[in-house]
Amino acid sequence: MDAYLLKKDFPVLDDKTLVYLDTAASSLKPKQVIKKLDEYYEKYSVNVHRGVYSLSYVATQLYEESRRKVSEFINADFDEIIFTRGASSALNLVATSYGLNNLTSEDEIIVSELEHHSQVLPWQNVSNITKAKLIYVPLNKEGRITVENFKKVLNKKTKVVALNYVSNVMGYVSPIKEIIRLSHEVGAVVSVDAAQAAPHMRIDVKDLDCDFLAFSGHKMLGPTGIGVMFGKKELLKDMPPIEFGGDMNDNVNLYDASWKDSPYKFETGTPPIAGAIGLGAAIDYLNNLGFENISTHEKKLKDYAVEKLLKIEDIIVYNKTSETGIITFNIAGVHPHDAVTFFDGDNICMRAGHHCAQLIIKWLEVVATLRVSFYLYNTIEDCDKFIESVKNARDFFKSVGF
Amino acid sequence: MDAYLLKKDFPVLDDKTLVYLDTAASSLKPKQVIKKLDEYYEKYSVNVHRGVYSLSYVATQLYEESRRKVSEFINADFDEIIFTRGASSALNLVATSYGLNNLTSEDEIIVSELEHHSQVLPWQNVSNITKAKLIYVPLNKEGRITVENFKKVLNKKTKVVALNYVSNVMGYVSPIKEIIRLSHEVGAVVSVDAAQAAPHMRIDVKDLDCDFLAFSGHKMLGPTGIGVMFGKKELLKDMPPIEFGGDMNDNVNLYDASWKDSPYKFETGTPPIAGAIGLGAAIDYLNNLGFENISTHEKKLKDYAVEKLLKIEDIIVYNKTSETGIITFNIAGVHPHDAVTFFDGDNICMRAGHHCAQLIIKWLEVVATLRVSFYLYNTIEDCDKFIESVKNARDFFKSVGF
Amino acid sequence: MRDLEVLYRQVIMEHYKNPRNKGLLNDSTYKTIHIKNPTCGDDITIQSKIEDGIVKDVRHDGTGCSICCSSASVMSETLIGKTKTDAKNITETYLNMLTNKEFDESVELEEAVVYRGVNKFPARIKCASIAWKAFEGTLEESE
Amino acid sequence: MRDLEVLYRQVIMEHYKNPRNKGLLNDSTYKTIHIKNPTCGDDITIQSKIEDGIVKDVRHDGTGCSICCSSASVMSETLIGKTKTDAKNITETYLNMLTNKEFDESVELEEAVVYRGVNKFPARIKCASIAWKAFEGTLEESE
Ligand SMILES: Cc1ncc(COP(=O)(O)O)c(C=O)c1O
Ligand SMILES: Cc1ncc(COP(=O)(O)O)c(C=O)c1O
Repeated sequence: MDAYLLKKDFPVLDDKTLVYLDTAASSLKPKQVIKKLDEYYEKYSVNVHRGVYSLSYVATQLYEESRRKVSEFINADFDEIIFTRGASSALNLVATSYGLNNLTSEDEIIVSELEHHSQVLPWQNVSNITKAKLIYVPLNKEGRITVENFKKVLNKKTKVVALNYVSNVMGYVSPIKEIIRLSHEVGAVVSVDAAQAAPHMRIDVKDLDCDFLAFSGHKMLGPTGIGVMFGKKELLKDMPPIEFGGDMNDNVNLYDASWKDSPYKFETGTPPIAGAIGLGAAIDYLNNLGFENISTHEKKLKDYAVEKLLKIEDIIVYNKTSETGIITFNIAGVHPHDAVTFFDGDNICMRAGHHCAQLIIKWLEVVATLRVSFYLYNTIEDCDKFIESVKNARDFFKSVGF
Repeated sequence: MDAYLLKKDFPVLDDKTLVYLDTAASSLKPKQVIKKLDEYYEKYSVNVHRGVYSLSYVATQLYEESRRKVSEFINADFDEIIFTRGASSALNLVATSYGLNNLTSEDEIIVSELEHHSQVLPWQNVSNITKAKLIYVPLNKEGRITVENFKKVLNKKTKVVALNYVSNVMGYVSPIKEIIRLSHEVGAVVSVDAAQAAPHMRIDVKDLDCDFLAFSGHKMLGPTGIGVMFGKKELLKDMPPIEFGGDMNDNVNLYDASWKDSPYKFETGTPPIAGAIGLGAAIDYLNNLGFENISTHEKKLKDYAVEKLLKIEDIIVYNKTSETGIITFNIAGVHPHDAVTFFDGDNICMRAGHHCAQLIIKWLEVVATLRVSFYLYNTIEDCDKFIESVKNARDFFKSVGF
Repeated sequence: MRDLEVLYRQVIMEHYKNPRNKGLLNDSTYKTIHIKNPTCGDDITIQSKIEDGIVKDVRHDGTGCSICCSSASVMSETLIGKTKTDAKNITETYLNMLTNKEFDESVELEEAVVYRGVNKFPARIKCASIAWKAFEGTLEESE
Repeated sequence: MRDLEVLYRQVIMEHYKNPRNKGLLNDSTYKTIHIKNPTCGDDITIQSKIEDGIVKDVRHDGTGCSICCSSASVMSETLIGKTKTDAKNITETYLNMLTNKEFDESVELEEAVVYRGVNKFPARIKCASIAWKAFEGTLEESE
């Protein structure tokens, strides 16, 4: 895998001075994906499932072919893949359809302070409504979810475990497979937030044996407006739809109606057709490179950058030991929003704030952090520019009196 | 407005033999919209609202600029526009957030058999859960919703009126403004399904005084995966979000959280950014042409085609008097799915089935119908080809023994 | 329109107009499966009665286009009297033929072979398969 | 980095390090408004006390970047002692200046004029405006 060559696939990087280090928020898109979107809009931009004419048949085939690609991508079955607006929508679907209909005040839901708001807030809502208790896994001193700590909160009352596969702030990989095994022993289902895992590592839902899993297209080279919810067939079968309307129903009468089987039961209305087709193209691109190459590359860049960062005075790195391409840090005494404007001046895109994960920011006892995240199109030169800019930023802010 | 010239804007119509008469299912997309999508993906394909760097600022400006365009498009205020996955999602949002939280078994909801499943099924669900009574406006003998019949079902118990602005099967324009006035007299709120109105006529939510209104991008030259829910500010203020997660919250604590104001309260996660930006471009395109020109053109084609159809033996037209570009019909004795394959052979795209509106199909006492719908890129030649094909189809099916 | 003409002129119209073995029985020795075609609303119910490894009877009812309804009728005629193994084999061969997959040309599909023409109309393949898929379902139920 | 340097070297750092009129009062004669910047989490509360058409006091508290926090401090110094009409006028002028709208250059913005440099950093305009927007809110409340 040659990142210098790959850069050419990403039109945003035609600006050679740009250093894009905000993939954890959204990835850039390769030409191959953009072309696929154009192809849909230029050649067969018609609706799916409904038309009996050829163009509509082609559109439907391509839409469903993407579902097949997604299913193979995570080793699921075809009808276990539900297309949603994004990971947030997918995680809400799990909580609303499964959570609201299966939990009572006797039950417990395990989450963590390491979750993105889109994983923790839907379950906070389920807890508010059903009175099931929300239980937080205590994080270890690095801010990790560990099997040891997980065991402390798991018990017979646990009905749902909702945790991340990879944290979008700390970049840690959770011991999710072991957590799932333990959860199943007490009869709990596990919903995995894989928004930061899907772009970076091979996911195998059969091997993990997870019950639900969610991710977004736009973080893995795909278009905006498309996400995926995986659910085990047996679970989906008994779950009610949460949106009602065209295409998801079977027979409609004045006062009652029946639904199609999964996945269609959960996909009402005209779906994000172009989005799904574009996601299929993104998966092709990733498969072509291979996840082993991608994650090795990211890890190399991250280790390189962390090593250099640690040598700069006044730099605080919060996740030195992380296994993925995310670095969360601060310049001592400088508010991250001040800092990020400096980096922007050097045409380096990075994130400052709470990263939609206020609980871990509070846990870190800071107001906000800076975050960079490396991906397949980043190079050692990007790292060097970044490190140089960090040094200059530190010097600048000290010089003006921070 | 010159439809011959406009055809050049639509790449799908590069196939000169193609006659696209299925706009009511989904419209074709002009180059201008596709270009705008490419521009987002090629120049600033980053996340919105979150980044403090320039690219993200540009993306956010463009995303929010589209919201402004949509608000002006229907004469709403900026913060009354919520982006959704589509009209179906928007109509579900109204029913779930407003309906489930405001209705009781004492209340009544007025709908009609002329509704698309995406308007009637969400309220069937609200009725099932809240036990509010679902009441159907009796249709007149043409299959229309009339003010007279509406008055028969409106009463002090009516809390919600959920009807279409334009029917996707009959093409009738509902007397929605008068219905809204009457509904407000008894204190009911009105949710308007404008999925078939937005592409074809000027909508003015202030003039209509409607409480909610929904439509989709893909039916009005825009991308798939984007829709709009309009709600009056005062109503949105008191409505709870139905999806929880990133970007919609204010302060997040372990066991509680607070929300942003509308519209952000209802838009969790990374939004369909490209979709919203593309919808803005579609609105520019439509504004440029002017709705008066568009609807005059459609009506002309439709009247021309109906007149010719009525002269063909064995053709049954179900909506002769409709005011818009939709014709719903059958060839006597021929199942619409058999017929549509014939038309497909002539490269004419049209729809056969129940059009996600089984109730009106049952009301018509048929198993299914054929439907053609005209739009700005259709011409008299398209009509002629269509009519010719209808004649040939009729002859063919008779000849083989139907 | 040549392809369409070939398709319709043959067996299809005859069985569409005069369906054989139509109408369901209220008989618990029959296995019943109901399938809908989500795309277009075709709706078919198939019943089969297997006794001593022989397909004793096949019944059908429903609404749909000519391809859908006729194929149910043709299927019933083709399969009644066959051994269960043969019936299974014919069904599999027929479905492979429809979807342009490799299929065993030596298997005798009888009149059902005319549906080969449907593969010129990919959007209609489902119409020609749902009756047979439903029959497959009844076989599984009887196991 | 010239633009950034110019911006920070001036008034901003001085007020960021030594904020004037900081800390809220528990006094019902003050109107209080709390605003957050949804983009970046800046969080500021402004109090104002208007008496006899005069801005008697302005208080502020919160967390945020240097631009956000300093601008609250600068604002308090600029507005205390002004008539309500002048304060309103200054606020409007300031906000127009920030967003590159036309503004009345004859209005004396005093130290607040340094925030003109923020318009080189469009993503930070909100940081420089929320304190002033909150002040506007307190004026509306006092009407
Ligand atoms: C009248 C009407 N309402 C609602 C919808 C649903 O729109 P969408 O499929 O874009 O969600 C449609 C389109 O099929 C429609 O015609
Ligand atoms: C860990 C994690 N979960 C969920 C999400 C939500 O994804 P989206 O914004 O695409 O809905 C994100 C992205 O922000 C994330 O990083």
